[in-house]
Amino acid sequence: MLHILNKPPHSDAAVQMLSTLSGNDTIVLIEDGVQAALHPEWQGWATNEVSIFLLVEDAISRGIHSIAVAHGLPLIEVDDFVVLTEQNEQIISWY
Amino acid sequence: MLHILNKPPHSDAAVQMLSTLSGNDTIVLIEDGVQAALHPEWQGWATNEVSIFLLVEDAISRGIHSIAVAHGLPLIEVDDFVVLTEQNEQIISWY
Amino acid sequence: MTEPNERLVVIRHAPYSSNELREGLDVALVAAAFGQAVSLLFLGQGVLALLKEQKAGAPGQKSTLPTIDMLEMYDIETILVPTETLQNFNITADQLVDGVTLLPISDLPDLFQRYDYVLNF
Amino acid sequence: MTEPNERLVVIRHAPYSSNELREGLDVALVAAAFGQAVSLLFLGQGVLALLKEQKAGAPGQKSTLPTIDMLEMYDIETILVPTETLQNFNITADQLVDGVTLLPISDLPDLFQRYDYVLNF
Amino acid sequence: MEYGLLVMGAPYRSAAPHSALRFAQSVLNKGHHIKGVFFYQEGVHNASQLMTPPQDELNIREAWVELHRQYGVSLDVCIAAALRRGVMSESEAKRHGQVNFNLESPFELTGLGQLLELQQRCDRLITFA
Amino acid sequence: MEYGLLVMGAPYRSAAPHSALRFAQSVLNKGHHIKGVFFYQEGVHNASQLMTPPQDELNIREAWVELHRQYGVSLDVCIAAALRRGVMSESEAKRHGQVNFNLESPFELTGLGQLLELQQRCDRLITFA
Repeated sequence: MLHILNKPPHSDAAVQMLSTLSGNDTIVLIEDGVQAALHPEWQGWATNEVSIFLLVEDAISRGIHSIAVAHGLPLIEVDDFVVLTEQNEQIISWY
Repeated sequence: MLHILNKPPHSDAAVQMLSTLSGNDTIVLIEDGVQAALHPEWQGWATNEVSIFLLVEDAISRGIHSIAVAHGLPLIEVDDFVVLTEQNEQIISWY
Repeated sequence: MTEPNERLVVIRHAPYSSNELREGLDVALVAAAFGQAVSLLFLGQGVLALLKEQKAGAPGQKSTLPTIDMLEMYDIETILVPTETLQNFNITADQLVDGVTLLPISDLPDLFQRYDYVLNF
Repeated sequence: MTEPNERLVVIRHAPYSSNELREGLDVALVAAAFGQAVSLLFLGQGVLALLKEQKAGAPGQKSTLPTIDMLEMYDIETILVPTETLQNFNITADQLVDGVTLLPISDLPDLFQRYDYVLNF
Repeated sequence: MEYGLLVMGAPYRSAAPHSALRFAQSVLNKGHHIKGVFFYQEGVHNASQLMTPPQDELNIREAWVELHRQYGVSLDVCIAAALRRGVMSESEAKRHGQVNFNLESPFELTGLGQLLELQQRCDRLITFA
Repeated sequence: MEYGLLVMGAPYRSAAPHSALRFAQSVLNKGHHIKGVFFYQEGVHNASQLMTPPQDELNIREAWVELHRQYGVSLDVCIAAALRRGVMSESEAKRHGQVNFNLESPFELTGLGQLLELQQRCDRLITFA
């Protein structure tokens, strides 16, 4: 399952998303979701077996691209986001 | 100073409001702000010298009026809300 | 357990503060009217929609409680709420409308995998 | 310390996710253009508006950073941020644009009392 | 006392219009005066003449118009916020090559300066957002 | 693959329209097909023909129209959500006694059933809100 989160990591939407994760799920952080890069303590980063990607364009526009890079977080392009939607039949947006 | 809060007690707006309180300030909880009645642990209830009122109409519509009464919380009518705005020169809304 | 076209509608917004709750419920009602099997899951602020003591709001504000009460008439019989969400709001099950099924929040991952169609409101 | 018509504009929304930040800043700019003394306070998500590495966003999305950079030209020289807010976001002062004044969050109560006009965005 | 209201929430998205109207009614019942209501941000949608709720729901725009009719409360809408969201008067529509429009008197398009003036001319300015 | 998009955010209130357009462009560039975009809740404001941003800003409605023109993507707007928010076509305007309107082809007013059908007819339905 693919989860799309566009709200900050401590928002209700993010908390609800975390409660629904299965092993092997994937998360794409878009819009304000990329703020997770500022929070190494975010519970999402501790969930093993779940892949988390940040949309690079949104990290750049919000001025946290270099922080994400410094933390070694996986950044993806919009085209990669589309590939993830090809690979996952179930897609849920948290907003 | 009079503070008007229309968001739940754990929202960003509520947290920001709490950080600006002076002694003798007054808070009116309207709309989703009345959800504070559900949270006896809310930091707002622990602030001495600050009066907190719930708009009774919004507590009733949201189905938490009897809970507010059971907790002995001060409920006010819209007319009382207006009186508070007469008494306070500075009024700030947190939303 | 999965029926054909089984659909999960997730409600995450409180009554009165916006129209999001009502318009989420509308999707569930329309799906049910089309003969689809619909389950409703209430998360976070959404559980406040189920408080049975809700009354008509400020003048001109329409309550959603009558819609909640109509769900069974539309054959929407699965109304799910995580126990932990209730606890977060210090709400007990007897403060909710009838017909709510509590489930442990740890069941959510399996629950989401089980439906053909999920819509998040 | 209070000048006549001194005004505090509080910014609490992040860039790009809505127009609330931009329209809050517009009020500050118009007030300054009218000759009023304007201070800006950034709280919560609002501090993200001050990150200096912001670039133009998705196609068609306008950045607010150029407006932030223009504040001094409009004689808006008091740009306040609580130190604790920065810490909550794990941001350091050198990651912000120039001209920001940090203050302890415990100064906020006095700060709010000090202005004739406060507008919260 | 002289009151002013700043409304920044849209009908259906926010309870702000309802709360503001309810507050206004009580203020006026108590014999105070409301100099004006300023609609900003999403609040500009309150002025849309095309708003067509189901018959059993309140038409918020009409409630504002009634407030103006009964008490002479001015209803000012920020022009920049309104135009970008698709709310405009006939004269603005003409200026922008549009045949249609959705804002009419007693709502008036005006600049942000009007909001600052309202705050200064009133004893109390209350925000509903 | 067949994609469908559900857009529930308004321009200026939400980044959803921008994110949806960006996603749509990439989907189409990769050779996929987009059956339709369904506008619901605040998303109905995307269809407003009166939206008039400053000249240096993108007109979101025109970007949707361009997507329709180039790729034949259908642009469906929930009629109930649109009417209550003041978004309507000429024929709906007539039915409700209005002279003005603000929704035109290629945007089409339709019922919620269309959203359910879109989800069933597409391989992927992605929500932007």
